[in-house]
Amino acid sequence: GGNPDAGSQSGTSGDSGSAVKDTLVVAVPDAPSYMDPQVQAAIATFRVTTQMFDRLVSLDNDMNLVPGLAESWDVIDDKTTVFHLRQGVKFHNGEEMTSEDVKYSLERCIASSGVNYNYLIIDTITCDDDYTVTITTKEPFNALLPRLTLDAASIICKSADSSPEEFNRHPVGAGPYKFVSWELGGDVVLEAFEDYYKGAPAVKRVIFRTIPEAINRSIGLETGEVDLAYDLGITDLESLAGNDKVTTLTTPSNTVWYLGMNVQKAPLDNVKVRQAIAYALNPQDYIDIVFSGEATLARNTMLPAGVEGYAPDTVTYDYNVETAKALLAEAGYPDGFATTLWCADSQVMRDSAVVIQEQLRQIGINAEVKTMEQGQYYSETGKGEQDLFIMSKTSIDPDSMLRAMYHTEAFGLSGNRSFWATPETDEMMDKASTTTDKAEALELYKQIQTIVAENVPLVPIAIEHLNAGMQSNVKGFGLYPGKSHYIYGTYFE
Amino acid sequence: MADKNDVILEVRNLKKYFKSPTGTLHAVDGVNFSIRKGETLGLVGESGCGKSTIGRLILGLHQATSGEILFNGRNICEMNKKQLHALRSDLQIIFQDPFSSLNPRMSIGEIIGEPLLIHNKVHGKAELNAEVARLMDVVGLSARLFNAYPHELDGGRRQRVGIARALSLKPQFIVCDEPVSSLDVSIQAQVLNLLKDLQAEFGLTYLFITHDLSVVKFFSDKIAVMYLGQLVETADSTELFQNTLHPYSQALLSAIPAPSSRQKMQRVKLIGELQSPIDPEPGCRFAKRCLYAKERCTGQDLALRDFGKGHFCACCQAGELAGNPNFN
Amino acid sequence: MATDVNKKKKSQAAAVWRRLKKNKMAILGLVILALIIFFALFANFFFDYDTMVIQQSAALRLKPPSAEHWLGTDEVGRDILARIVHGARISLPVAFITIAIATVVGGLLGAIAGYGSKRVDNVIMRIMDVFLAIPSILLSIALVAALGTSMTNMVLAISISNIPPFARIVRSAVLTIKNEEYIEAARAIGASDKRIILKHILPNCMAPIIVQATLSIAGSILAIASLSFIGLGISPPTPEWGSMLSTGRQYFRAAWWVCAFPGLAIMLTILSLNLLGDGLRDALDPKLKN
Amino acid sequence: MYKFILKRLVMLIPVLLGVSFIVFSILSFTPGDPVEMRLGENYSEEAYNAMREEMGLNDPFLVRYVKYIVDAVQGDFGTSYRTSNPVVEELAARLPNTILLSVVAMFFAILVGIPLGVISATHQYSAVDNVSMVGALFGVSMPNFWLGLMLIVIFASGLGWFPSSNFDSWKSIVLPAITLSVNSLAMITRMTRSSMLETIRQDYIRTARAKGLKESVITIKHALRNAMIPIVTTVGLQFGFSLGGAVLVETVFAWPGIGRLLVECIKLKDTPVVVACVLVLATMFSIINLCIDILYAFLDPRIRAQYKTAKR
Amino acid sequence: MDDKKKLETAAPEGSAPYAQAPDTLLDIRDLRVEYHTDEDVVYAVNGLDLTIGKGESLGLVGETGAGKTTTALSVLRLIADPPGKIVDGEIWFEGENMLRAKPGRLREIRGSKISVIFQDPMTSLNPVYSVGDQIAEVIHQHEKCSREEGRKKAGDMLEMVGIPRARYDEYPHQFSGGMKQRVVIAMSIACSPELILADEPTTALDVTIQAQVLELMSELKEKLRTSLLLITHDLGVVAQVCDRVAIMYAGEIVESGTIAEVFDHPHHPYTIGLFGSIPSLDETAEKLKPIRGQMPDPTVLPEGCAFAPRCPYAVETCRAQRVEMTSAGGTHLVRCLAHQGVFQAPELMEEVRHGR
Ligand SMILES: Nc1ncnc2c1ncn2[C@@H]1O[C@H](COP(=O)(O)OP(=O)(O)OP(=O)(O)O)[C@@H](O)[C@H]1O
Ligand SMILES: Nc1ncnc2c1ncn2[C@@H]1O[C@H](COP(=O)(O)OP(=O)(O)OP(=O)(O)O)[C@@H](O)[C@H]1O
Ligand SMILES: [Mg+2]
Ligand SMILES: [Mg+2]
Repeated sequence: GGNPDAGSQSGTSGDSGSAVKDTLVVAVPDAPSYMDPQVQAAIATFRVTTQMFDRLVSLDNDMNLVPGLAESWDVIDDKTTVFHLRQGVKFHNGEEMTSEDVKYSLERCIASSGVNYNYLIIDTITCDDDYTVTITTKEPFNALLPRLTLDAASIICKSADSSPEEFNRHPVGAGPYKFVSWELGGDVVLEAFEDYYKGAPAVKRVIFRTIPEAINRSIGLETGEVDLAYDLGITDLESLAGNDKVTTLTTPSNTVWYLGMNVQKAPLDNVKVRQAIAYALNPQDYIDIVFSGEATLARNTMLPAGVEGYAPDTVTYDYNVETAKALLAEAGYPDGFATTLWCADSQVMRDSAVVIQEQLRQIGINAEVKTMEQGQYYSETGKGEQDLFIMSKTSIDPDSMLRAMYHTEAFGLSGNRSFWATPETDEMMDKASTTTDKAEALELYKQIQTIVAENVPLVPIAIEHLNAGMQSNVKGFGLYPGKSHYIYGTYFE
Repeated sequence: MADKNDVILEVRNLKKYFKSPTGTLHAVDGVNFSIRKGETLGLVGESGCGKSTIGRLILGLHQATSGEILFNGRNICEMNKKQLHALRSDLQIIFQDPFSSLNPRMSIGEIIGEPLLIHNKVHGKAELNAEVARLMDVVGLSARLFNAYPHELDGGRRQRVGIARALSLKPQFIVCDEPVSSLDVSIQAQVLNLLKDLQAEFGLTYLFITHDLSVVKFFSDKIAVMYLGQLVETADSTELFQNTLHPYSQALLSAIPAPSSRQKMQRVKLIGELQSPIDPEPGCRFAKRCLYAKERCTGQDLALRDFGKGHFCACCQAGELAGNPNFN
Repeated sequence: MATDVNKKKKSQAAAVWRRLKKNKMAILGLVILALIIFFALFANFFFDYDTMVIQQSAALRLKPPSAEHWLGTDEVGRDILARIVHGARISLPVAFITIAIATVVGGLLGAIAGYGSKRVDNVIMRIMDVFLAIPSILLSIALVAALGTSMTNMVLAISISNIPPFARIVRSAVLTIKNEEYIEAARAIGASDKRIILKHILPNCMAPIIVQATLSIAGSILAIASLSFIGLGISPPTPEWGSMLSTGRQYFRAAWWVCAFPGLAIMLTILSLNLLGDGLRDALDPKLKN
Repeated sequence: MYKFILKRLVMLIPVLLGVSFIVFSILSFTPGDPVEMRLGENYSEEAYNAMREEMGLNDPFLVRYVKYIVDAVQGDFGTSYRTSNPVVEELAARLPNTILLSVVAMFFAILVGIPLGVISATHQYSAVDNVSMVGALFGVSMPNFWLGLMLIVIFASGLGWFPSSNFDSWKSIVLPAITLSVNSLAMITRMTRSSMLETIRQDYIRTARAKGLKESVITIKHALRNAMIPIVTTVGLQFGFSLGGAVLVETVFAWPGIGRLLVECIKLKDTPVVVACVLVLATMFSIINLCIDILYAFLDPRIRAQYKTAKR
Repeated sequence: MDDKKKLETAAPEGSAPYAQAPDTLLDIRDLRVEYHTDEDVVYAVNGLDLTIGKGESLGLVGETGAGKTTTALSVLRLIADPPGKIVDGEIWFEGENMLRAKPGRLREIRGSKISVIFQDPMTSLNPVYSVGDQIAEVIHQHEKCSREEGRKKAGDMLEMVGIPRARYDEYPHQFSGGMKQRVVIAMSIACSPELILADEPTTALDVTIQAQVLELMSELKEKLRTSLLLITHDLGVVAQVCDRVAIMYAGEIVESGTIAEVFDHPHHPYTIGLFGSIPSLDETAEKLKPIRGQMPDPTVLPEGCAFAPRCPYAVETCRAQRVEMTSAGGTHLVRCLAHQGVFQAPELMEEVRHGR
């Protein structure tokens, strides 16, 4: 994908003299594990690959659906969509993109166990001619387009994929930047693709550099050794604000933090207990402490504010220790109880755990924090071993979010780690995703949000903000709520 | 030889070999001697010739490679643990270095009393303390040292502690492994006098190991001269000094500087230095350093030959050399 | 010395203490350590756990040192001094326990290797060699990461990585002492092997063991902090110095006190143990002293 | 001598087998599953099974271990569970960085530590001695990750003299190397001092002085050379520690070395990488120890003689 | 620093309390050395006077801790400081006060004019350099010569002490104790010194080797005509090698004279006790006559005569006042009140008259 209107900007101000830098050093917190976007859904990888691969359709930084490699598309029926590909699009190796590449890429994506969970709904992909592709889904499905904007749906060059290892080492896409080198654990170097169909990028060279410590990324910005840094420490943002050589950006993301409760385990199977917990949480304090105030209240829904169907405050649990205690007593736990609170070993999770643990302590719930490695955490919580757990979920469409959180079919690893679902809500969700009537869908989503808020299998707490800092001479960069920001469109002043 | 009944210790063809990275070390290589009750045998020789090893073998601290050690007619080499344990009451040792032979973490009273405890010779603490006090008195240690630690004592007193420990079990036989060589002359004299007194009082038998010939002459009834794991000459001490037969004994005797303004040293020259005891060649071990060495000295091992009056010598030329102007 | 007997009778321990007392640095170490232990023991008396150590307050976030909060507050508004004082209740016992385990197990292995037959020695020491070939911190990390982060696992991991050095030291001490003449003297009076080990060998290799133990406690504290620092520590909200540092480091630039003081606490503790260890080494082995 | 070296290298084999076995078992018999780690947040049962089969995790432990060793002997250390890259490549990308960091740090520690220790010893109780001993004490007691943070704040953030993380110029190694070297530097200084103090009390130093030699000659030619053995031992040990300590320092300074990789991989149960990493570290450590032993022989003819007799 | 003036004004020939040969080489006067340890002050040498003539060999005899080594080390100012301190005294060597010599000058003298042989040959050679090089080192230090010349000369020295030149490149550990001691001797004579300080050169050696080394030293002394200060606690060694002897007790000389004077008629009760302690090879005595008691604690020396507490003849006066050396005829000096006639000790006089 790419910023649809960035091309013109780069065209006008990209080459204003030889003094202007043309290498952009980007500091990222995690090293990518792959250069192939279809192995693993890992943000570290996507942050690089999104510069190299375009998708059929994209979302711009304001979450609007814009054409990508597909110039246009026709929705034939509730299961079939026809995409008209852009002609003359070149891959980095000079080959022209055809429908074969698209079919190949999407099938490859569906075959990849690490990323295919969003695409299993797709039934067939057919090449009608060189520039037309038809996609049919197994069931009626109205969220296909947003799914195709994800990085896993990147279009790769079929002929370059002789083997997964080879492709991982020499990825070839049709994005604005082409791959130059990748030092394991170190720099990834990309180079401008002059034949990019939206026009050559202004910045000729991009270096992604892994700097795990937030503080080091800030210092790198101050000392001028990086041009752009993602995910700065929030306290550092404040001090960087006073530095006129550095500018910072923040924007709400599509990532919602929540406190999950495994309803299969006592006493969390008791809705009163869950509600008590919801009342006991003080989200504002949570935000103040964990995000230094830099986050948005989730307002009892898992949908991020920018996403369709967002229905805040259908049911409210305003922070109230007394109500919480009363509910607990009603549920038969006047003195509280002991439980465990699981989290993965990341800064935000650990901080969240500490804060929530403390807030729960106020109503007598004694939660022992169990920290584990991320991978292990996801798999263990998928098995339903946990009691309380802290997690976040990013989504760009209501279906993927609500289905993953509340649908029976998503129990466990697929996302529903609270193991709460009712046939009623399941049906409502299925209906909402298949109807072509947008109003109906929105109404269904609102109802679902009300029901789940009443049952509180999880308490949405905060919508995370994204941030980045850059040298003041870096212009044109915007934050993409899905976290894998586009470099295309960025230029030096 | 002496009346068999009198003999308290007899060593027969005793051998002790050690394995070393470069070969087999013949520390003791076929030694024969016997000691009568109440007698002192002085064992002299250069450093590393195997004197201490003999002492340890007698105590059963080393396992002999071959040979017999008969103590009151019983072979120590074939004793089991229990018998050895019982033997300790009759057989004791005093070590050369009074500094390293006392456990620095134990008080004097504990050190002297330890054997009594181990062998259950006393009952109750009071009896133990009384016995220790008695022993301390015997060796001339003042009673207030009971709770002192070895490092607070000087060499002479420490050696007295070692002697008291050896005496505690009332042994018949004591191996004295250079008990005075690390002491100053005046202290040395005190300790030697003490050992002599104790012998007179308790009828002790000593194997007295030393490298100091003047001490050995003063102290011993009989002397055995050792060279590289073998005995080269044994005799009564006066006999040995008057009628030295072996060139090595001769050299040893002549090497003692006399503390007198009139008597100048007439040293018998030795060639080179002490040889390695590792894989020695057969024949006279001393031949390489001997002024009188002849062809016949090498090739075959030599046994001690009787020269009368209890005088034995292992030199194949013994007796013939008397005429040599350099000899005596 | 001959005239010493006129002076007061002294046991070995008293002599060591007397020498140690002369060493100003060692006493400084001892005093610091005693203070740390004192505050750790009576931590609840000074700072209530529930209200001061784990109670959070968004309003008090990252306040610099002041009269109320001598060392400032951390990212969730808890008093850093209180947490440091309570943190000692984790670091010290864990360190002491790990070293106790390592001393006993390592000491036993070392003693067996040193006193036993050549073959036993060989088997034990070759196994120790394998462990020694892995940098100890890595071994701890691997064990904790693999077993999961908990106090027990941490104790286990650090103990295991401390065993080989102890075994080595005790073994070499036993080997030297085994050849001392007083051991031979003990055998000559008929002492059993058990008596020789317990009464003669062990008391005499206490010096290197004590020194190694003191210095290893320091190492162990550092290891605990290191593990916590890379996120393998004790679970929150338990105050632990290393994890305080680790969580604090992202606020470090804006609020230096969140990292500076826990780090100083670690350093001070290790420093005191090092001072004491050095002093003990000198006091236990007068030879080493000039 | 060659025979000695050869013998030591042969002895390395059981040690490395032991090391690999330990690490392999730690990773195999503890909770956590590399497949889950790799699949991330959402995956299906089939995907899981397929990947497990693909990664060869369905074999019994011993079979996997033996397979790994057989392959490793042939130079194939497998592919990373995490990235599917050949382990050899993963290591090749980071190992030089760690070696560079450790070597620079040790070099610094040696170059500063030994002279400082010598001066302290020859000027016992002087101001230099006191200052360097107090400094060394702090150096020994300082957690290096904390020191790293301090240095970053002072020299990178505050003064801006040096970068705080991995960059290309020589400047970027300054802070991490200093951080990593501080403990070693302190240990080496202390060891040099005490070893020198011990040596300068030896009789042969008195002999040298009685010959009328200059103090500097006595110190360097006669004392230092004899004091070197424990110093060299310390240097060797410290090299080992610095390889371990690199884990933390690399984390603090974002140094793309083997230490950081290792921690990551242990957490992710990336067994091939971890085992290879630890093997490499253990080999390096053992080889350093061997070098130290060889150095002993150069320093001391008595040890040289021992090696020669051991040859027979 | 009031002793500074004293040191400067004192003339080399000064007013020693005893007659002094005109060809004195070394003259030690009123030497006092202390060791300041953590706990105590050890008074190692307390007002020691000693002279050695050119070509003369003097034996210095005394028990452990008497201060013999300290005295020898003081001559070349080799006392380790701390803890040792030369607190008072003068050491005149060829008209120069060694205690005031500049470091550079001191280094010139060390090894070339005065050399030392230490007690323990096992430890006094540097284990990491070849023996030849260690000998050559002292030659290069004091004489201008090329590498080859130095090497040749060092080889000569080795041969002189009876070690084949071929062993030049071997290391100390390859040598036996006696050979090492010979190397040390070779080193000490390499620059033809005027005075050799030999500190118990044979104590660590076996009897036969000891005899070889002593013989070698006597030979060299004859050949090179150097003076020798031979420190030992073995009266036999002194008798065999030295011209004169000085008996030392608790940091001071208690008796000195020619071998004949002292050995035939020892005057001082300590000397008499010393002779009584050694078993004689000639006569078979049933018992030895040891001195009772031990050396005094050097940190708290007795007030008066240091030997008084152990002396069978001592009277109150002995414990009260410091005793000076007085002549006992010829060059024989003794430090004893009984011999000064302060009190009557008929048994002592009997012993002395009887002699040995
Ligand atoms: N336990 C042992 N293992 C190996 N070799 C030994 C052992 N004990 C003694 N030896 C060797 O046996 C030889 C004789 O040693 P021993 O101690 O008996 O000599 P010694 O005559 O007592 O010498 P010294 O006068 O030095 O005490 C020496 O070469 C010594 O190195
Ligand atoms: N470095 C030192 N520190 C403290 N005391 C010392 C030191 N060196 C010697 N002394 C003490 O000084 C006194 C004289 O020692 P010195 O070595 O001169 O005696 P010595 O006559 O040479 O004895 P030995 O026969 O044992 O060699 C002794 O009491 C000794 O303990
Ligand atoms: Mg012996
Ligand atoms: Mg001396």
